Amino acid sequence: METTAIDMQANNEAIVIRLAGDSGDGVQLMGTQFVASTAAAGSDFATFPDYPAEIRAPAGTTFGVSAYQINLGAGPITTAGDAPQVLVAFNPAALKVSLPLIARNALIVVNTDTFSKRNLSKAGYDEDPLQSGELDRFQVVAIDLSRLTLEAVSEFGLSKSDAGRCKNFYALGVLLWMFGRDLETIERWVEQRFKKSDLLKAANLAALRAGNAYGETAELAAAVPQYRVATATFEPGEYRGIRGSDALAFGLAAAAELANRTLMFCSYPITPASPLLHRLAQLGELGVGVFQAEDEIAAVCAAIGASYAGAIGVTSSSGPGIALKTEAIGLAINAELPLVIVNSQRGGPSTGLPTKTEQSDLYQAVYGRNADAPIPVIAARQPGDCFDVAIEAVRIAVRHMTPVMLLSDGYLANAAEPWQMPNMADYAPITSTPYVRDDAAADGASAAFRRNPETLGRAWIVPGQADAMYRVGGLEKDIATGNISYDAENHAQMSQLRADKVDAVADFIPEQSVEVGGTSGRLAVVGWGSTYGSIFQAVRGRASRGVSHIHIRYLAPLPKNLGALLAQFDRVLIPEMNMGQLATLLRDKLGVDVESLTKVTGQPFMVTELEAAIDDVLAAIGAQHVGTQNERT
Amino acid sequence: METTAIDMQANNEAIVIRLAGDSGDGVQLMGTQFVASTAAAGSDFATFPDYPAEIRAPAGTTFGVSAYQINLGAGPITTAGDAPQVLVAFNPAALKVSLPLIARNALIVVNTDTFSKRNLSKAGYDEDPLQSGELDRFQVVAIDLSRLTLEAVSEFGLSKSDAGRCKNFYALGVLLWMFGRDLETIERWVEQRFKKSDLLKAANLAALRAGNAYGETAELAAAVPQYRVATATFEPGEYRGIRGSDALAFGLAAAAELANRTLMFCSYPITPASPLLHRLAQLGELGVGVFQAEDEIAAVCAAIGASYAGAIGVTSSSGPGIALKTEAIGLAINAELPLVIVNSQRGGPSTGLPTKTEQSDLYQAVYGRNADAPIPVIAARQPGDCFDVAIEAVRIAVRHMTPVMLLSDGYLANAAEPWQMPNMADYAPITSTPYVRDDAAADGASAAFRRNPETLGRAWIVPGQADAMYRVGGLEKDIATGNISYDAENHAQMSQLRADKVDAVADFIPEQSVEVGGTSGRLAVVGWGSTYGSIFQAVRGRASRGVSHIHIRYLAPLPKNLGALLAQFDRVLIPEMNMGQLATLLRDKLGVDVESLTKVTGQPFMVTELEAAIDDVLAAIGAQHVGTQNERT
Amino acid sequence: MNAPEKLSAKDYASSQEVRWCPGCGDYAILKAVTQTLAKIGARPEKTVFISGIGCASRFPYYLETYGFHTIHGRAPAVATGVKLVNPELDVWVVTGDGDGLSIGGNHLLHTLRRNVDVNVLLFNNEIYGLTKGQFSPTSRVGTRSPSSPAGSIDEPVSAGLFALGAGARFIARGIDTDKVGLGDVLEAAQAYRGAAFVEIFQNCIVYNENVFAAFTDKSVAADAQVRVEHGQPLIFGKDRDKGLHFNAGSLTLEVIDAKARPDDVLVHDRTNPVIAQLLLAMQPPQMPVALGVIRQVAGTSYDSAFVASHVTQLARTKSITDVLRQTNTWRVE
Amino acid sequence: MNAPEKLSAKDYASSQEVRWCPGCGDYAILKAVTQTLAKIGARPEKTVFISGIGCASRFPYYLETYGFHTIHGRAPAVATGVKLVNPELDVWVVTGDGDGLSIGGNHLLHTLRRNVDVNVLLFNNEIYGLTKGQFSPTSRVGTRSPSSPAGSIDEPVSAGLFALGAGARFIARGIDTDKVGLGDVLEAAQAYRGAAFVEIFQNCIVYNENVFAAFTDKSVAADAQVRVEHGQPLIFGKDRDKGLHFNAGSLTLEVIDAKARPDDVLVHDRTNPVIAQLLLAMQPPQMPVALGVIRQVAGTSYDSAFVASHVTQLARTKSITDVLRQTNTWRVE
Ligand SMILES: Cc1ncc(C[n+]2csc(CCOP(=O)(O)OP(=O)(O)O)c2C)c(N)n1
Ligand SMILES: Cc1ncc(C[n+]2csc(CCOP(=O)(O)OP(=O)(O)O)c2C)c(N)n1
Ligand code: SF4
Ligand code: SF4
Ligand SMILES: [Mg+2]
Ligand SMILES: [Mg+2]
Repeated sequence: METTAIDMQANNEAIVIRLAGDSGDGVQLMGTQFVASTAAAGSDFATFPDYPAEIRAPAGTTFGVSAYQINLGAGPITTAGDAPQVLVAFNPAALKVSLPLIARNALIVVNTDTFSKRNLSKAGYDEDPLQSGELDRFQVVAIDLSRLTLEAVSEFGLSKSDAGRCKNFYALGVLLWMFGRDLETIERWVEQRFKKSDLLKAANLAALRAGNAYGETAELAAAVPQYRVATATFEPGEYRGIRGSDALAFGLAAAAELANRTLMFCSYPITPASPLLHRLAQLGELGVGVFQAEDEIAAVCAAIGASYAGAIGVTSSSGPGIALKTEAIGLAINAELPLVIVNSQRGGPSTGLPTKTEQSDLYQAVYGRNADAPIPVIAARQPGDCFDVAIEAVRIAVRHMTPVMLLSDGYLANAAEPWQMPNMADYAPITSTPYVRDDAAADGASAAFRRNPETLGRAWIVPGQADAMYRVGGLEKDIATGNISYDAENHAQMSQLRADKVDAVADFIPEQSVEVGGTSGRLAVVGWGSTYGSIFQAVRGRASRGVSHIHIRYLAPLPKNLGALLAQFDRVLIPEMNMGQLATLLRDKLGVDVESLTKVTGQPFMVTELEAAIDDVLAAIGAQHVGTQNERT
Repeated sequence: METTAIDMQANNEAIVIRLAGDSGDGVQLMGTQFVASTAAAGSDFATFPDYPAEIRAPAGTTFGVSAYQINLGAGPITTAGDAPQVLVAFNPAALKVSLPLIARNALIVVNTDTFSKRNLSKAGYDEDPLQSGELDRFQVVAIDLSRLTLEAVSEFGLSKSDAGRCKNFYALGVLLWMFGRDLETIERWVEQRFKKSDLLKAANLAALRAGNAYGETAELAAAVPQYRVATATFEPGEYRGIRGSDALAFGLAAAAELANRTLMFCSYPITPASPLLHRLAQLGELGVGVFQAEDEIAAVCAAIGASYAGAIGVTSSSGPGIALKTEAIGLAINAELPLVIVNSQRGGPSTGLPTKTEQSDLYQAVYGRNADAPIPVIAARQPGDCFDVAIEAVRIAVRHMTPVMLLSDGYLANAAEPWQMPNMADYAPITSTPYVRDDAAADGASAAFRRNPETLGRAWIVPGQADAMYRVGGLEKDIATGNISYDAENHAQMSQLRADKVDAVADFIPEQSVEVGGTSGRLAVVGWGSTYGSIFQAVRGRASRGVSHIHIRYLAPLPKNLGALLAQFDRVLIPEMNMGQLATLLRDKLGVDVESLTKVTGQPFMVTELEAAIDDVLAAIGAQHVGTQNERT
Repeated sequence: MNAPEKLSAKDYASSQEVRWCPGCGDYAILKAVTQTLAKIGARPEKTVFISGIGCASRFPYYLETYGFHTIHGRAPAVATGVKLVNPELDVWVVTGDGDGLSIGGNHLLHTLRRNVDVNVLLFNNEIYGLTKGQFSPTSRVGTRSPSSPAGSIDEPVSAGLFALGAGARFIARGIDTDKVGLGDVLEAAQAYRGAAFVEIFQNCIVYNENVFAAFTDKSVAADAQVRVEHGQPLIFGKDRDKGLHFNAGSLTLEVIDAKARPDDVLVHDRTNPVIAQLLLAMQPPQMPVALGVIRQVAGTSYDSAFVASHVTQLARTKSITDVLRQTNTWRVE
Repeated sequence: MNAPEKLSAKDYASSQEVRWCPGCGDYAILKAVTQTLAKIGARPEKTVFISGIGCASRFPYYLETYGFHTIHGRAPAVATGVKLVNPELDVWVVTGDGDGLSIGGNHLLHTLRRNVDVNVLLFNNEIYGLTKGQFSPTSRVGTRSPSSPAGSIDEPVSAGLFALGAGARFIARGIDTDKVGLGDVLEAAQAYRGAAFVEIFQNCIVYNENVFAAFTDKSVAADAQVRVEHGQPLIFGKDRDKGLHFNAGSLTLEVIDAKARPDDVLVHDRTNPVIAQLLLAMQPPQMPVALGVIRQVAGTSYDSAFVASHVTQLARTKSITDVLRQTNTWRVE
């Protein structure tokens, strides 16, 4: 097979790259380093790792493929991209699983050394695809990556396996050349990372440089264009890359700082919620306590105990674990205690698809408890946004003395993007209803049930406070004293209070804004959560045709103006990674007529899928009417 | 105080009686015996016991009052009645808690012997209400019940406490006289009940007869009218009285008989679900196994295991316990196993009001699981109806191989009514998709995942079956083999299958009918569950004014014609004992505009409350339009 | 500040009307607890009673301390959360045989093995009281109840042996109406740093009356109970003439004549797990029931270890602003 | 009907590709299980493997028997339901240290105390494998993991002592790669009527490699393991020169020179709870680790008692039509 040169566009607004290999190939590391260089080069980016479902599948199998996808270019980049234009495949299995995903005329870099008979058959290839013509429509750059790497590091006398492990840096060197990047950022990182082993440091640097040099040589330069990727115009400021679960962890810690209380995070491991646990376990210096409980029920109950004792109690899980917590959430509602429940959603039902993303726990969040048990629900939309949403969740919980459900998902948990550092001075302190002891009252108990008439949050009195001892629990309680009450009228009042409290949140949240497009028009594309990026991209080009993107952060209660806003559009389309749950919510709460666009494959929406769906709707309603233009991008 | 004679109507279409006393006063027994005589006399009836929340509160306290309410007369009697016209109060506490409930001019029979200073103060009376004039607007019949009973049984030489315990029979004797009943039914029962103790038999009979004679004497006859209560026109047939939880137990056992399988009932005690457990524990001869598990999770899991092994697996609880079961229900969905989950709803959230009724777990039933996890939901409306609904639940579960949620509530669990014996020949056998082994298939596993294209139910293959071994679990499974599948397209197909399966149920259930009134009109009053009786009564008198009563048994999926039916009405009013949950469901599924009438006091609706609400709506929409009349009562 | 005034038992009673059945053993336990609180001079505002659901679990409402009546079986988990945040609080968990050993068995297990510094009072009445009398995991085989009309078939769990298997370091037992014995046990439990597990035999007069009569009845108590004391021979009986002897051949306990063979009487060692196992397994009528502190071994309490395991002992020593910058950052001008 | 043909170990393997990490101890256990099934001539259609969630719990997918991969921690409860309906089935529960002792501790407790006739295989790798390596309830204090970067502080639970405290009547132990020893234990467990609890030390090569090396490593095994056999002296060591001696003074076990003091070596009695407790508590390096059937006492299995406790042994002897009439009825003409 010959490397076929295909004309490629050398100036790119944005480009999508996918790195794929065995778990042992160091693909994730290669990806994050390429991103570091991307950040240094001033492009916007979004990334998403695609881990295998198995812990460590046998080498060479398709189910053992680990991948990393990067979308980079001029901003705003809001998704990890649809169809990669560049694929780096470390072995036949990686090629096999990636081919259906990549662009028609993508450039494929393959490590030919791995295309042995054994590996081909492990990947399920009867014929060598490098020979069979199957790749003809792509531009293939075949590199003897393993051999070249071994040569490049031979002088260091590493064991064969250690030497082989440098091949991700060799490949990275090639990739950096393709994108015209200098090696400096990466070199600094390698020096830092391997500072304990001069040998490994030298070998990896050598591999990196050799790969880069390989690109420079005639061998490659003839066949492959060097990509020039546009840089983004960021707001001035200080930036870092951030992964959704890290932003969530930092946000929770920041909220505790704003409230000047300990953050007590009580959890039980579960995919894809565990990264949040792992990150918070490293934040002790921020006054974060982490308790790994025996199960999800114990986790939520310990968090409730922590809140009862005056800390910010937070618990986290994904769908099946949240299901187990629902009984205890009712207790926090009844006891009027702050509590944040983070749900990193995954594919379901039941154990479902733990490593795949989905946004199908909205029903559970809004309606999923016994009895009338409303709680506020808010959702994060992008990795960096997780930070603010976490602060908001804690703020609502403390202000209104209520459990709050925060929805994230498997995509957000692992996706990363550049993020402007927050200025903590911009955030108001987080406070609760103050303690006032009415000396006239017969006992101290009633002090705990004085409520702020606007927030309906009660005073957060904690054990240790003298003269305000109170008793509280899961039985219906007297509205003024917290004592058990079987009184019919009291129950009606308390039920109303619980409903009003959640409604009261709407008085404190911003009105619903429009992300892209006008405040009226032909079609509102309404989303929530991690579909933000794809919807944003899809609508961006269509704002002039009367299409707007509205993205809901506050799902319960909904922003007060949302109904009126949606009424300004002829049609409402709701793309969701579930069977239509937000659609239910909007019909219920606003009585609006909506159309659902559902995707339940465990995969995020592609921008092109959304574009097609929007175009279909536009075609159906005809091309006449165009609403007010009020672009906000 | 003097007994004041008030003119009372001596001929009653229906009359409501309330018996109230200490837990030790035998009020419940007296009530059931009065009902037995009512049945024998040919009146329709409905009863509801009102137990104290405490197990055994101190004697004489208001929170220790146990009551029993009976509504009897010409049919259809569908509720235990609003305001009792006759009250029998065994002590001051019973009087105190009952007064706010009874009709303006009710007749009150009090046991004056208990009106001691001590008892009055325990009940919170500063003054003796028999003296204070507080009862002037009622007709009071003051009887020295304790003393008279002691006298009546003195000849038997019982201990004072044993003798005192006969006073419920003395009071029953009085009551039977007031209603012109002969003593025969009760005498037979006493003989049967006390067949092991001649002494107790004789004493209770003596008390009963003495009470009856007391009525006959001038002492009472002058002051009190004898009530003549209308008899009902029942369909010819064999009848018995039935309590909701008993009907549910019998229905489940009947369903197992129709399916010719063992019923395996796995539960954990909780109020008000326990009576179902207790009753089923007595039905061993019907092939019913009862397993009391260590908690609700174990209970539902054992039921799933039982279904997996070929029995009808049933689990039961109330709201908080159902919350704990939700994760496992997802497993049954994924594994496509039949399972019936009975929820006897109670006041909430959290532990809430365990002994009070509410219908606030509809959200939980329909939406309350992680992920897209739809299941059929059906609700019982009246005590006897529980029998048929139980059979329906099992039928749907087995036909479609799905978990089914059956909603009952605290009111239904304890309420009783006359019930025509079912003819089991009228019920079709319950069958599942048959096992077909395709010898061409590579392994037997796929036999388990052959689905009936109409029901989408898979073959219910159970361990022990040779050559059809299959593996299944909570991970997403291959649509054809049940093996683990991470495939995107397969997940989309399975998600659709799960949705379609629940939708398919709609092809097998009857169309929505109208209970009272026409199929179009000014106002549809739409209910579900145990509000049936009150809505029925309230609408009955208003059918001619364009009001209809529609009562939904199948809540998920809704009957196919429901949307079209509701569209025939100008307005839709939804009375619910919650904050508006069916309203959500109808807005979601049908996009209809509805009004909620909510009551969250732990008490059923009064007929008068509903009448007033309906009249308000009628007044609001004006008196012009009257829909097609098509009375069905 | 003034020295806190000395409170009497009455001062620890809340204004709530106590609503157990007349004659219920819970009343006596409530009294023993308030007396113990008074005796040790507990500060009401530093004292927290946390319970699950059941008759026993109504306990917190009746005390003028902080009280949290949580959900069925979960009190140990809630209590753990409280202690993590404030190890200074004196936290008591009140639970029943159903609450603590049926639905809540897992949390009890983990709270005991972690050695969280709480005092767990398990009111064992061998029945589900609040839900009207179904058999519980401690009910004896053959217990007839609404859910086991033909008699229960489940082999009961022994609360004490379960706790031992869970790794509990403090295990004690008392009887509801045994004021002195129960008081001593409560005091010892409160003084112990770590998870103190106390099983209290409690008479449910309505659903399981006299189920413990075989060893609690006055007429038999002396011969059917052995009150253990660390370092003392295990002697009991009206005339203190009975002793527990360890038969090294069969590795079992036997009752011997303590007066005839005083040297053969086993001396209680609350740190020895074999003794704990043997004592906890004893059942009437063959053997006396062991009461008092059966096991007590020192250990690190979880809450103190928890605080210590956090780099800054849960103090906020850095700001989020700093921590966010502990990575590659770049400036856009 | 024909006599069922004899199946080989291979016949019990399903067509599913096994997907544990290369080198995982689970492979060896899978092999031991299929070999045991072949040896005992298990009928695949009468054999059911039920698991929770975790690496261990993928087990059922790899066997050509009935298999149910349920939810995290609940396999014992599902298995109980299966046995209630069909006590004839040979039901195996496969669980991990997280699945069985963390979230699932309560169900394990109750399944053991009820003595449900299932064979519970608990793969103990002292880590949460599937969720990528957090410490588990059997992890030793100080285990560094993503959720315990400074080392875990939780005192671990001993699977064996927990089972003993739960009232388990059959407790055994094996090592993943110890084909013979594990095979024997599996066979004994399968033969036992009642709940057979088997702890298998399993090496998680990715997250907890060699955590059991102190007693499983070939170089130390003979001196660090004692294979117990009912009625046989507890002797071990490369030269079978070490013996376990029960010190009746301190009530503890000691290692003595078995050759010098053969009569002082304790003879294993699998019915004695003291011996079980002592053996299960032994930890390396001071003491050898006990392997084999440590406890076995006969008892009624729950499922048979369950059937027997139902008046008609779960047979339908009456029709609903009759039963509905066992009360006051009346006719309306
Ligand atoms: C989740 C849940 N399941 C079941 C119940 C019902 N319930 C309340 S208390 C109880 C058992 C009480 O028994 P125990 O703990 O022994 O306490 P006792 O009443 O005997 O003191 C049960 C089953 C509940 N409240 N919540
Ligand atoms: C309800 C629920 N909580 C948490 C999880 C995540 N989870 C899956 S397996 C597992 C622990 C596995 O540990 P173990 O049982 O020791 O098995 P191993 O993987 O080590 O074999 C956890 C926490 C889950 N699937 N479901
Ligand atoms: S039911 Fe039993 S335990 Fe409960 S309050 Fe009454 S006597 Fe006490
Ligand atoms: S993570 Fe550990 S236990 Fe799980 S498969 Fe890999 S080696 Fe085995
Ligand atoms: Mg109890
Ligand atoms: Mg493990």
